[in-house]
Amino acid sequence: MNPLYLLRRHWVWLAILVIMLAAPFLFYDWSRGRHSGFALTLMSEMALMAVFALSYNMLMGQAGLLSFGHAILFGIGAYFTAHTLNWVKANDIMWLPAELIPLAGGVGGLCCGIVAGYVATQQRSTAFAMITLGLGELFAAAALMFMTFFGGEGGITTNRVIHSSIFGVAYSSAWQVYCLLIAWSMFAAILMYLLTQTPLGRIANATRDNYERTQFVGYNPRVVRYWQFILAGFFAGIAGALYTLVYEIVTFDTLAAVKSANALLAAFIGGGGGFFGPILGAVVVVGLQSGVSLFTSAWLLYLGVLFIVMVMYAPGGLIGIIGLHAPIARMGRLGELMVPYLRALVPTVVGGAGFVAVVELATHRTIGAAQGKKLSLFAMPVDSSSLWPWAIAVVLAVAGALWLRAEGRQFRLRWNALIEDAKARGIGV
Amino acid sequence: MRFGRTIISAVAAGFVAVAALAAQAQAQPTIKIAYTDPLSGPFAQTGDSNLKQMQYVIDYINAKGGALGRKFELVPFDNKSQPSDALIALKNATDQNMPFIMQCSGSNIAAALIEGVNKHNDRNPDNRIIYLNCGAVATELTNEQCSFWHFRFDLNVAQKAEVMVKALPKSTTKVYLLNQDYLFGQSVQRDVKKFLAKNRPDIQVVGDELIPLGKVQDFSPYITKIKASGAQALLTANWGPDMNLLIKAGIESGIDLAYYTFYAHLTGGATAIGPGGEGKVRSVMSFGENVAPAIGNAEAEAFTKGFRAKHNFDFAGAVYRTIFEHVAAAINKAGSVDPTKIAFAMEDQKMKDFLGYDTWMRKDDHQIMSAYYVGVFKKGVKYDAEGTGLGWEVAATILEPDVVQPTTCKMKRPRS
Amino acid sequence: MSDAAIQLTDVRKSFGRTEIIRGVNLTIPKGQRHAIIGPNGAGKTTLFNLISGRFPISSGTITVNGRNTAGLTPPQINHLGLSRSFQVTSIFPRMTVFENIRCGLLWSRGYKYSFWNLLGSQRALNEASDALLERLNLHSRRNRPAGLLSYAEQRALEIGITIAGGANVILLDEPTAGMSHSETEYAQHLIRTVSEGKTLLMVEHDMSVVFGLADVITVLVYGEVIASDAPANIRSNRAVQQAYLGEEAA
Amino acid sequence: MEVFVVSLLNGLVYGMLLFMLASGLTLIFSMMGVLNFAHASVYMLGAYFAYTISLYLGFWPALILAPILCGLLGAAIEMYGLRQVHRHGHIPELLFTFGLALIIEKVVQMTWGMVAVPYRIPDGLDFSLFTIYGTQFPAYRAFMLLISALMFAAIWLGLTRTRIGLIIQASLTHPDMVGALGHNVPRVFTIVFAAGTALAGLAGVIGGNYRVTEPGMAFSMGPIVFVVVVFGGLGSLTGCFIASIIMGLIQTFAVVLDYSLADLLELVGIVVTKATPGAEFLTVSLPRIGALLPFILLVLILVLRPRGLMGTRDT
Repeated sequence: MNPLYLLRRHWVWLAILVIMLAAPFLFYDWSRGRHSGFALTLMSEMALMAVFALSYNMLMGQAGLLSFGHAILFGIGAYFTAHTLNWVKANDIMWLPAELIPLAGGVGGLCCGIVAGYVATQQRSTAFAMITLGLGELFAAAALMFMTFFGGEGGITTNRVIHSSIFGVAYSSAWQVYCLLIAWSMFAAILMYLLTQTPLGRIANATRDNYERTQFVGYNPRVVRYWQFILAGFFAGIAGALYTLVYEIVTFDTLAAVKSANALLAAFIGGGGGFFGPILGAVVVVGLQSGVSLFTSAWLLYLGVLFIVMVMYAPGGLIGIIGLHAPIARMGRLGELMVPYLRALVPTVVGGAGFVAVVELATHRTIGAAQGKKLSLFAMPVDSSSLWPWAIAVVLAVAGALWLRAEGRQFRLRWNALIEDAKARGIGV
Repeated sequence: MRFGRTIISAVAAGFVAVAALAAQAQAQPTIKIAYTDPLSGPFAQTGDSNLKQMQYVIDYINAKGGALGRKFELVPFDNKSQPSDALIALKNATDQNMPFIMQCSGSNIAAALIEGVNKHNDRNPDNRIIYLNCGAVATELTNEQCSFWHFRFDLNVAQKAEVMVKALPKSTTKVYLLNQDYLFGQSVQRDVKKFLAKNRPDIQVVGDELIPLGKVQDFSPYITKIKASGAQALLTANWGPDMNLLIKAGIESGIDLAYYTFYAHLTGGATAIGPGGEGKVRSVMSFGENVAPAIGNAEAEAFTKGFRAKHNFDFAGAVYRTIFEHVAAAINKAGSVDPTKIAFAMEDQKMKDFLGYDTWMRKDDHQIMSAYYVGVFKKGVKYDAEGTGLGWEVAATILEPDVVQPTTCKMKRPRS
Repeated sequence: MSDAAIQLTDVRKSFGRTEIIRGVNLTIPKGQRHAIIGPNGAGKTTLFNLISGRFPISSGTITVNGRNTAGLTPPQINHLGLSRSFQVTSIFPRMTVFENIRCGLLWSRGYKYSFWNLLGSQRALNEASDALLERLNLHSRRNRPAGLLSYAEQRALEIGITIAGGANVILLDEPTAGMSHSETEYAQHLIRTVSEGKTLLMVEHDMSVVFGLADVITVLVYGEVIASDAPANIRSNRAVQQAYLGEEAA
Repeated sequence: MEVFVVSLLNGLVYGMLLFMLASGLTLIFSMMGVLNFAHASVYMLGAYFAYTISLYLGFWPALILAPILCGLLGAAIEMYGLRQVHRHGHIPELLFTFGLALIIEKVVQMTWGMVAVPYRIPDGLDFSLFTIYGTQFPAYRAFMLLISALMFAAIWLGLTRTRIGLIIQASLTHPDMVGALGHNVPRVFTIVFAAGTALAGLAGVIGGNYRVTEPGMAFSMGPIVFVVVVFGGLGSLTGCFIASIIMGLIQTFAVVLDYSLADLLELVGIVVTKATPGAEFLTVSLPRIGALLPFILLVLILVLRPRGLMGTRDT
């Protein structure tokens, strides 16, 4: 195979790799000559969440199984890794290179998948979801109660610097760990991608589409679910291991409901239908949680609004939106959407600014002012107790919304015309 | 086809981020203190009320000149009760070369921060940071896990347990323990028993219960059990709903019981307990607004009154004043904002707190020794709590020498 | 005994108190094309569900290729060499047509639950899938999601999935239901070719299909077999006429 | 005996409170298949609404008005939100309600502050009804029992005696059939959702002052309600009722029965010491895990019987 062909076929992977390697340098502190620890940690979090969300999507997107307890696999993987690291460190074990430590997490997740999966995969659909909810609560509660393995509230602390690296790297700096993380998350993601191309992966799709029919082509859906759960456990465990490497502490929070919810959100916002959706989703969710929360305490509200809007207008997730453009792009007429997009963007910005301003004014009035914060919106200091900012914000929000509605209609006409055209030319939708 | 709106909604999401970016504060030569606690979600209340009080204290300290002529600036980070997010906040703080990070709520997060700070300071000797602990109380943190970079300004579980035991009246002979089933609750359980055996061998522990954290919705069965045991006092370190519901259930059933708590005086407690708790609920606290009038310290009273006037809410954050005064003094003594120098300066630093009581930052384990109080929930106090008409009257004051306990800490200090 | 593909002995099935299948005895020899007809509610589909293991039987025995199916799950019965289609189209709507067919093939090619084989490089498997698509005349739709096919195409796909695994006993539940005349003719042709050399059991309402395809016809009325014979004899069977005309005249 | 009787009463009261919350969710979940994560949030809203209304009009008007407000809100949510999402399937619906829960929580924090509000039991009900073995039984508990019993009766009559009730009942067991019979399914859905949220609101009015009205109250009640609904079985109000009572009683009695697996093993002659492998696990006593029993039961019942206790169809 010639390299050009490989590039054409696998450009997405290459693009992801390049972005992951290059992105930290956007935040590089040239004056001090060091990486931004925050940016590196945030990107590490994105990478490991992407692995976790992909693993989640092995159940949700690919096998149609909604899980509320996926974090138990993640958490157990993380604890396994922490214990392994401590064991390696305590006994100076040299035959286990630092680079292979995440495998311990994978094994942990796998074991947990074998046990928890055996119970959960007895059922499908809502019953499955509810069993995972119950298991999730039980594991989280157990993690607080049993000190020996889970270390209680303080969790298990560990040190990733174990000096058994094949490459002689200490992994003390965030950048070194980030590189290891890139390697492992790429490796895990590619493996998960390949899994979708195997008989098990396809049959998992089949049980998602039509669970009954699968039985009559010779497959036991329960076995399919079980295998899929175990394998998802392996990858969730690896994600957990990466978590341990980044933070060097594992607490019960790693297997609590919030973590499970995050995986669900990432997978859904990114889009469970395609393979790459959850990666995108993880980036967005982590960005919102750790990025936007720096600036406003109302980030949960924004997150809520984002869900509602996404669910109502883009149930296919971000990847779904991109996918909708495929037929138009194939016709080579994507350019024709440029102007409508720009026209829609203006009222979006206006309305969005209004909405954000209203929310921020309100939070500042009720919470922020008392905390002694000075409110400034869009780099302008604003007095939330006077009437004007409110009036402007409300007007912006309402006007933006109305304008957007009108513009949306126009946009839809244009869009539908293009899609019709694509259909007429026989380009699959 | 709702495609237009779809795109737009996605754009809007990105937009929030950008808009918020613009709202970032501008840099000034202040001494920045990162503060991380939950500021959103179900536990946001903790972070919110802490933040208000810290800000009030910082304004006061700054008005008096700050340290080395520089003012303090508080930079809040929301950690959503997640250790990982607290560590991200730590990275953020070190990126901006902030000399301090402060955290109050949750020993899981505190443990993560101690480890995180230790490793960071080890690996980046040119960019160190001090962790000021304003309320994570697990005993381990200044014993097995003690760190040179960690300074705790609240008493630890064992100390609080001893204070609680000392506050038990002579007439009490039967007590019941009920705690949350995790490290914190378990260590309270262990320590209270230890100090009961040591200080009050006459007291019999008639019941000893652990409950899953935040899972119990109805406490009446526990009350029934407590009643059956014949206990006179209930000793609990529960917090949040686990404490509120427990006390409510007890009061409602009308059993004759005294409640000894660690956290009833914190925000939300008074409202939840309500007038039914009159004279029954006691709390081990680092400060109460009625302390100053009780000892006739007008200046301190004015200080707390100022907060009330500003926020129309109670002030409980004397510990923040102690923290910032210690920090300011240490910076002045070190003559620089180099965290290593400040940390050395802070060791064994002795100061009077604003009430005039001694405080001592012990060198051995970086645990503060300060006066502690036991308050009883009563009508007719000078300053009521949360507008309920009832407030915390000082029932006992335990001074600094009496809270000192031995430590197992083997502190590792940096060479420079 | 051993040359019977399917044998039903006094099979009964009740839902609650209602007995739907009341003691059916039926032997279908290997290689036979066998049709079951009967008025609505006669229990034809239920009988299919019993044979294929979708529901457990209340009493009696069913053997498939000589093996008693009692206690076996549908996939296990499938592994005995029996495959079925559904009255209401049952395909994998979000997967492509090609993948639908390939799913039908996987088990019989021994892939089981393997997650170490990449399907893209299984040449024999993919070629077999493509060959079947050609036979089904669906090759032009190869990469479409199956849910977007026309109804007749979905029916053809359904048959394709059913026969893909190479089962030698095939159960088709109203394969031509809802089709136009020309589509029916094509389907009939398709069924004839794919069932060559295999045992075929089908439920069908279109009498032209039934009489065009079947070697033997069984008439089921209210859960009982009232006749089972060659098409010509069925046509002249008095009981059958009564059941049909009696019902339809009324 | 004394402990037994008191525990029985406690368990009943708690079970009935659970039932108040769960009954609305059973309606919504069974009929629409919506895993409504915002249900507990509406419960919280009910409590806050009642608090505000009772400041101006007193408790009794709040008892009527707050559930109505919640019901109207529910109707609006269904008509302008859920209905659009419905066609995308259950996971989007779930996320919709999840987003809603986040928004409601933040709005509550912004409107009423982050601290608990002093929503108190009305003076008329703040007395002890009777004393049993020295423990007072507050009148408000009796009132709660009464309200929830009335609620159960009202739902029951509504479902069996009214036309719309019969349609709803039919759709609980056979959701697909109702549309086929020519009924206006969207409207039935709206009514059910509104009724379900109104019930949650009512539970909030009653539970808010019995417990504590604070922004975290939705978060703490959320999971247990799901457990009750699924345990009871979809489509069965009776199942939901029985499940609520069972959950109430089990948790109550678990507190009283101070036994562990180690005690059980001792009966057969195995003595568990600290050195025994898994001692930490074996010595966990029943009261310690009492509050976790519902989740254990949930997992067990779903594994063995996916339709729940009295469900009419598989979960």
